[in-house]
Amino acid sequence: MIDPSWIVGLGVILFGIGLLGTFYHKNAIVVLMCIELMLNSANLNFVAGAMYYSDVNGWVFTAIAIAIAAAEVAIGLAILLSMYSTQETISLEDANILRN
Amino acid sequence: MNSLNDIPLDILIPEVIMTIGMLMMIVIPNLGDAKIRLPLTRTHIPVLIGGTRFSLVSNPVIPSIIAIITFASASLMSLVMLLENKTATAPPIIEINQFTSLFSMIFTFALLLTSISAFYRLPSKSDAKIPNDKDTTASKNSKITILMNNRRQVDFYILLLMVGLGMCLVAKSTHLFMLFVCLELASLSSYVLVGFHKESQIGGEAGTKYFIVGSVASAIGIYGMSLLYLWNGNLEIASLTNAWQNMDSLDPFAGIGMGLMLVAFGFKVGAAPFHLATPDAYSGASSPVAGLLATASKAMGFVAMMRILLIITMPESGEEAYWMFALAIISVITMTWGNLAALTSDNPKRMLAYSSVAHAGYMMAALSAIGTGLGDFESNTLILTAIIFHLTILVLFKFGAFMVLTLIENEGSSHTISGLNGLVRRDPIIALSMFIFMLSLAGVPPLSGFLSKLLMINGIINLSAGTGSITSVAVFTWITSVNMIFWLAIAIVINSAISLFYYLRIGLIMFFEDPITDDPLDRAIYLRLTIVLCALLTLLCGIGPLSESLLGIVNEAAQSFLLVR
Amino acid sequence: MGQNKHEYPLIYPLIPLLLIVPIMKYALGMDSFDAAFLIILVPLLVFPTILLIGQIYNKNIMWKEKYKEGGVLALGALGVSLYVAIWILFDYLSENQQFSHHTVVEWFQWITFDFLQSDYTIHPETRIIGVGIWIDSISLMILFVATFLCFLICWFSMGYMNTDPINEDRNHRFYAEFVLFSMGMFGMVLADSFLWLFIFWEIMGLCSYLLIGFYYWKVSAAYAAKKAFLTTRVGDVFLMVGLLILYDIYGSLSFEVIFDDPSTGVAGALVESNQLFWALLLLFVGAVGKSAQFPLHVWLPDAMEGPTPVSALIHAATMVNAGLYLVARMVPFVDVHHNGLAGLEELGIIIAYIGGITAFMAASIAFVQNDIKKVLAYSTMSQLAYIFTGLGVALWFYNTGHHHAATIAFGASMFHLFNHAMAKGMLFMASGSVIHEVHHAHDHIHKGQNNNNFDPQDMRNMGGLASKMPITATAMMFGSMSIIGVPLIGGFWSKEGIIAETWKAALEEEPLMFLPAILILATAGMTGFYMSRMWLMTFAGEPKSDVIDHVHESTPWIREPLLILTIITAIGGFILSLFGIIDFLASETDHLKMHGGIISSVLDTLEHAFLPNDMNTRLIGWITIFLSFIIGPIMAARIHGGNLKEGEKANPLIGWLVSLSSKFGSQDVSELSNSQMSKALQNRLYFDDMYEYIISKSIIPFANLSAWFDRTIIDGMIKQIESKAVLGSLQIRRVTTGSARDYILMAAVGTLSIFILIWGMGS
Amino acid sequence: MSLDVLTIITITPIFTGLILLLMPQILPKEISSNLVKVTRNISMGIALGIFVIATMLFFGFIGDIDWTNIMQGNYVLKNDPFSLISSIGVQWKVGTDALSFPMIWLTTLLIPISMLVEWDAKRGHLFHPLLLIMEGALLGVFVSLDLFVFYVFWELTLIPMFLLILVWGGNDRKYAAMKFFIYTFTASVFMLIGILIMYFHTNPISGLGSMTGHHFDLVEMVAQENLIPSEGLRHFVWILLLVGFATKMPSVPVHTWLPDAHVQAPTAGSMLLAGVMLKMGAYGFLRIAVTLFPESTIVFIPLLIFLGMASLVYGAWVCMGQTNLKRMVAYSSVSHMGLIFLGIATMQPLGIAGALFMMFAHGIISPLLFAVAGAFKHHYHTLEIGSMRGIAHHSPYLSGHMMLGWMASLGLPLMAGFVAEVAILIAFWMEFGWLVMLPALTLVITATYYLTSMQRTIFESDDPHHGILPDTLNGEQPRDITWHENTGMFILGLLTILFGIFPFIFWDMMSSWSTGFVTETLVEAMQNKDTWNSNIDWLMEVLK
Repeated sequence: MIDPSWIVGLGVILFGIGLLGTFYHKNAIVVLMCIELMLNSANLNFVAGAMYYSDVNGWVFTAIAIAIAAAEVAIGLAILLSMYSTQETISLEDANILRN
Repeated sequence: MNSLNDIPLDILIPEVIMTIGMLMMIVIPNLGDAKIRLPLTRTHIPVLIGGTRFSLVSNPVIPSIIAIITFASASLMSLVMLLENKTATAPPIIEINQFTSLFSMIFTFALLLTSISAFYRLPSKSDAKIPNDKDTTASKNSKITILMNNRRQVDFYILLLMVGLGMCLVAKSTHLFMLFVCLELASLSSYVLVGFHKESQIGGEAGTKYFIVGSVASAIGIYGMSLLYLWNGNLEIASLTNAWQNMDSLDPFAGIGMGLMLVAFGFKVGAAPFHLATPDAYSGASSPVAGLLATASKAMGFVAMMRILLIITMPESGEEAYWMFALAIISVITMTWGNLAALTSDNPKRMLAYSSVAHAGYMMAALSAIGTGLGDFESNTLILTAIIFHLTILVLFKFGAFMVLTLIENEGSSHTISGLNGLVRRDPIIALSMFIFMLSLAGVPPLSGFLSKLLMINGIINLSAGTGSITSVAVFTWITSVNMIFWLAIAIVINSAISLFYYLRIGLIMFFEDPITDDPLDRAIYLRLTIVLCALLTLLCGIGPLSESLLGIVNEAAQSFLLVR
Repeated sequence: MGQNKHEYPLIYPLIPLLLIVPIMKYALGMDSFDAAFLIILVPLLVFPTILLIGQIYNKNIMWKEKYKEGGVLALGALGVSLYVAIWILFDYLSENQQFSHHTVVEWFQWITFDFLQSDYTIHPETRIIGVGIWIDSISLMILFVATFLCFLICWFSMGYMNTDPINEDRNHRFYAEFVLFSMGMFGMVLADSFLWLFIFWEIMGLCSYLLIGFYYWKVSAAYAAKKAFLTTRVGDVFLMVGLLILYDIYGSLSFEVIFDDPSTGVAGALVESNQLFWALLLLFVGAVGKSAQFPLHVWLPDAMEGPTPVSALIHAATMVNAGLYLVARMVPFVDVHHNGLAGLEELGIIIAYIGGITAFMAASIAFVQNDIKKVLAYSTMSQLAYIFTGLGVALWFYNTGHHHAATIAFGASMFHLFNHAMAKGMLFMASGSVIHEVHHAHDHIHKGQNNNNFDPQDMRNMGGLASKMPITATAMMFGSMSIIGVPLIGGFWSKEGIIAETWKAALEEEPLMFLPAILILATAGMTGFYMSRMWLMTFAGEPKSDVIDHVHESTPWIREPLLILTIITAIGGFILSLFGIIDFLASETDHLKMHGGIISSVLDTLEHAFLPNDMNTRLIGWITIFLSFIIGPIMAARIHGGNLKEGEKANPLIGWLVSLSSKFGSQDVSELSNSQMSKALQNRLYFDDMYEYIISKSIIPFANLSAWFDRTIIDGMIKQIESKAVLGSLQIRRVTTGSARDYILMAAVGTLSIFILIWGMGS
Repeated sequence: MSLDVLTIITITPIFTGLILLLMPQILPKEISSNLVKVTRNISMGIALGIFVIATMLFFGFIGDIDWTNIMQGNYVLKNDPFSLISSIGVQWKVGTDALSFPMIWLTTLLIPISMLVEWDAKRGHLFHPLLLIMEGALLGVFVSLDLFVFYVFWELTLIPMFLLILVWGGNDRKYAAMKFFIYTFTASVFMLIGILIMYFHTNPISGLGSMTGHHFDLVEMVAQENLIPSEGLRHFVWILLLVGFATKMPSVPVHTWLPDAHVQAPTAGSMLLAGVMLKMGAYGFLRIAVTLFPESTIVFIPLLIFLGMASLVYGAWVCMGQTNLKRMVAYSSVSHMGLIFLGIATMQPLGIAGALFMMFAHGIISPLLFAVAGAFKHHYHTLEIGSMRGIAHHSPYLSGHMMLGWMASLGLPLMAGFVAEVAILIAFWMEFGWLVMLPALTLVITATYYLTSMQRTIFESDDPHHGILPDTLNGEQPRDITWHENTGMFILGLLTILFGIFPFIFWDMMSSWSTGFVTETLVEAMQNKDTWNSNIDWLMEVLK
């Protein structure tokens, strides 16, 4: 059995990578992936908590969070697609008609 | 554990109505004469789904009518529940009291307004034709637009219903995870709504930005929540509250988790510096959606925020909440940023977005006043009343302004302020209503915006003015001895003064610039009526019996919210 | 112009007004002083009447012909005032009346208020500032002078103003303002408190402004009007502060309260002489402004821009006398015999100095004036300065306890006021007559085209008018004689007293008085010169321009006032002296009556005048007579005298005088008149230039600076806030770059700072 | 709710105004285009009716009130208060006394006159109803005894005035209107904070403030002992209130909104602005700041004197540097308003009565000034001093009114302004001695700028039969002023003189009120405050 604190530590690292990635990368898809990383780090925490507290809720939270992430990705890709169809870019840097 | 039977469905009437509405939205437009042949027979049994649609339901107006009816009845039922003081709990996830009913009413009412405006913003025409080769490009395009609008009616209103469902449940959840899930439901649907006009460049872009930033914020929030889970092992609000109060010193998991959740909700309410995507989203979205974001979505964020700040992390009376200082600073930054940025905005929607940022700042200032722990239950209730009252009437005048913009938007552009040029000459009543909305936003008496702002300043002063040294004989000794929360009141006042500039500028433009076109505005009769109704309510809620009763309701709601602890 | 003889019937409708006094006296049983309100009220009501009717019926023939554009109404109003004034005068003088030393009638309470004492209790008595009238010998005399002269000048104006085409359709304004002006003077004289004195005083200031600026289109007139108002306003402000001090001392401004016992102030407190001194000094500054004394004299010569009747009104009948009246009212404060305060000698000395300096200065400037009205203006200044000197001396005497000397000086000063007013009123009207006729003649010749800049007021264009205008010439002669102080005529009887008493003070008591004494003595001689010069330049010698041949004394309404005033000037002084006017004016007696028989009084009076017991006085008297009567006129005759043109004949008296003037030889003064001194005098000793310079270098730049400061600094700060806000707005909007990455970055930074804030504050 | 007259005169104009405003929008076009005349007649009728009511109140025909005998702290014509927002203690409570009644009368007087002066205003169907709303708002400020309602009316006056400037103003009206609104609004929100602090120190009254336990009732606040316990806070609140009131008055250095607003405002607008709106500041200051915090007032007397002097003297100097007629008149208002502070600073019944009378007198004179300036602008299309000369020829009536107004404003006796000036100066001398030279000498400056402006407008045409016409007339001959302008100015001029000769008509009630005010409110504070005298000594020290 792995000590939950390792899991939490991994979660922190993942979260950090994800967060840094969100504003480091231009490509919206990559950013989306980074967000997934962040969500997964939260999932890791839930898992760790569930293990630590032996609480079944934690697993449920994880499952639902994954569902949310899936929905998010679905919606996100759809929106990105619609942007791509009009602006022909998915770079977050270049899409700046709306500003100031 | 609880079984489904323990959840009394009659207290979830608004949600049930909305669910039914959703089902109807899916079913009714698809009713047709489709028949299914019984296998091996020649009997065709009508299944009613699919096939050539009945002429009655093939009308593209149907979804919007369903939405309007749904929201109207949900709103009405919320009101009824509110007036009946219906309270119930379904531990651990749902609780119903006046507070939740009030907010369901706010949300559903805002959504009702959204649907009414969208009825004209996304016009559906039953006589849509397919473009053929003879058409010119322009007429081809318009035909395509009409077709497209007809086709996506259902999508739009279903998304609206989902937003409504999510929001109403946010207000009712007593479980943090439940709250978050519902919040995500509302948020995700609203991302789509923002980017709904995918044929336009800005629609897609606004959707993308709002989605990306929002997702990051919710990811942060979920992460924060997971930290809380690690800390407590239970995400029920009551349990968290209990744990928080029994905590000797601030646990880093708890502290950081709460802080991160605050960020997520801060994004929802549009607090600086998490608000940056808001103006882009508002200006990219259609006006009804922007109005929805500015009122209901913000209110939802505040509900969540209040749950965290005022229920979970609120210390015993007399102690200062750990977030007080941070929130106070953020509130000042938020209101100043919002007002300053709105000052020179040429896009009315952006301007309104910034203004809603500023309003968030005011409300956060009031929240942080509760955080000082100076007040007793009474005075905390008063401040909370002010905030809830503000959120309530904000639906009237902020949405009112967006409804006026909807009218303008229909004829082309609401992206520059010149769209409002000379509105008074084209349509005096609409212009007058807009002026009333602007004045109310600015907080000019006797409009309701003034009353709410007054109540907020009131609450802050109530808490802080007593803290100054009683024995001081000079102004300066008093000033140095007063709690710093007092200066929040001054900050609000100065910010209101700055905000006058841009609110009045709208008035100026409506009254004095020459209109770009002399054509009358859209007829949009129900929208007009709604606008005028909103203006009237804005006026009536400022002073007199209506404001009195509204205040009473809000006050009870605030009490019921705070009594949870 | 034209058919003049038929104009007198116009005033027939006014005749029923004569019934007013009998009706009031017998039918209503009123006392004269109860009717005094009419003196003020009637003009006050007639003022708007004329103005309104005039404005509405302007250019109406009937209004023009029958009412002389309001002249008749004005005349009626002033007639009523005069009539009631005379009634009061008679009542006062007749012995069977209830008049005590003075009389007060309270009309209404203007304002009432309570007073918080220094122990934080309200004074039990409510203080009242009321309105009423106060009559004593001084006010009666001045009231008579004012009503009488106003009436006559109004009469004169109907000839002077209505025949000048330039005034057509504007005369109603003139008459209305004229009446209001008169009302101001009457009110001021009758006022029973210093406050109301001040109020009417200011009304006069307003009217002088309006009347001096009557020819509104003339830049010089507008300027002069403004100058007059502002200069007097400077004095008035000080006067007002003086009133405030007085009020603080006595808790009231009414004469009755103050004069009852000037040494005790409010609630029986003893008055500090120092404080009172400042109060009176400030009052005097006001008087200086109003009576055009150095250094606030600059407005008076410019005031000649108004029509001539206005000059007469301001200089003789009304405004300038106000200052004298105010100073005369100071007597009870300093009269140590009647509860006055000791220790106010400096006040008298200051007044005398101001008087002396002004007298000399004005007389010297008058030497070089060529404008007939300007000469008269400076003569007014100079003569008023005489009176001021006399009053100063009187105040000094009163304060040092020399009661008898004080009475004489005071009485003489007041009497000089009377004489001067009569003479000067007449002189101005006479000069008006001259100007008017010369102007007409010029118009007649040049058909109304004034292309050669002919100035009908310039004496260098006149000469030899004695034969053309006999009545005017005679009147002017007597007027000048009165001003000069020719023995037995008018001003002689008063001027002697002033000079003698000043010298007495200087010689016997106070060496400081020497300067005013010497100055006014010198001025006596100078008066002789410049008045003679004026008369001679105008009437004697050969005509200096072609228009003189066409001059006729034909305008109606002009001669009567001249005649009446000639008689009064010629013999009035002597007769009133016979009746002991000086004692009467000094409030020593309540009645005018001769002591003993006619012959003995005449002899007494003459002896008193020419051979007084006191050696010093006698010496001074004769020196004065010598200087003013012999030296001055002869010098003038040597320069300007000369016979009339061949064939012109004047009436015997004037003819003799003209021929006499040619007997002293002639003297060329062109060198002198080109000297620096003369230039300086012609430029009024550069006072105007200096004031102008100071104002243009101090007040106007400072005002512009203030305006700039307000616009740029105070309002600029607001604008800065605004522009800075806009700048800040643009800056802060740039943070919203449009790039979602930046938004996330900002959010992350925000998250971090939240934690820093939370834990930073927590630790 | 019983039928009380103050409520009626406040509510009627607002509602009729609103109805008249909205009527043309609702009715069909054919009817509404003919409505202008009807609208203005109705407006005028209502305004006159209210004026008649106010006058009858004054003479005692209604209510039978002895105006000179209202004790301080008592109010007449009180209504039966009923709550508007009872949960926070807002109620409709009205009443008047000798402090507010002259202002009420003045308002009811000025509204019909300003309607008359701009009888032919463009878009009259909006103009006159707006004035009616204005009237209601102004009256509301003066009658309300509930600070919340007071504040609401206080801000409500801004809106019609804002629109008046905006719609009917001059070329730079947008800037002026914005500045006016934002400037005064900003100041008054500070006042609002002051009011709220007071509000939270009120003791609960049964039936009011069910939610907060506090109330806005001014009368109760005055009656409450020791409303705010901390003296420092009292001073602070006093200063907050002062910020609001001084800006409205306006006092230097927060006066710069006034010239801009006036120059751009239509004639009727500036008449009301100068005539009544400025008085709201002084009224509020006396009614709230001084009444509730007499001790603070006494402590801050040097500040008051400084503000008053600054407004008076500096305002006059700035006046002299102006080239625009209306700007000059506007600054003269600043200058005259300074006298009010000086009058209050004396703490003498006479001084305070003088200040009250100043409010009243200035309320009659300054509309006259602005009516003249407005007519000048209207007929000669310019406001530059010196561009149009010789009005005396072209428009004798206008020049007459101008002369009268200017003279009244520079403090000529027998006109209303003089009474106030004399009263204030007497009281000022009694308290502060030689300091009075400053206001006194300012009278000369005042005279100078007024006379100079007259010299360059009425006089100096260089020709008896022509004026010097400004370029803005493009060579046309100027018209004489219209009958309605003439009548309006005439009435004002007449009243100026009437109250100059017979000031006791209103003076008596003001005087007895001030006596009561001093004895009831100030004396105790003065006794408590030894610093009163030491303050003055301190001031004297500084001046030496």
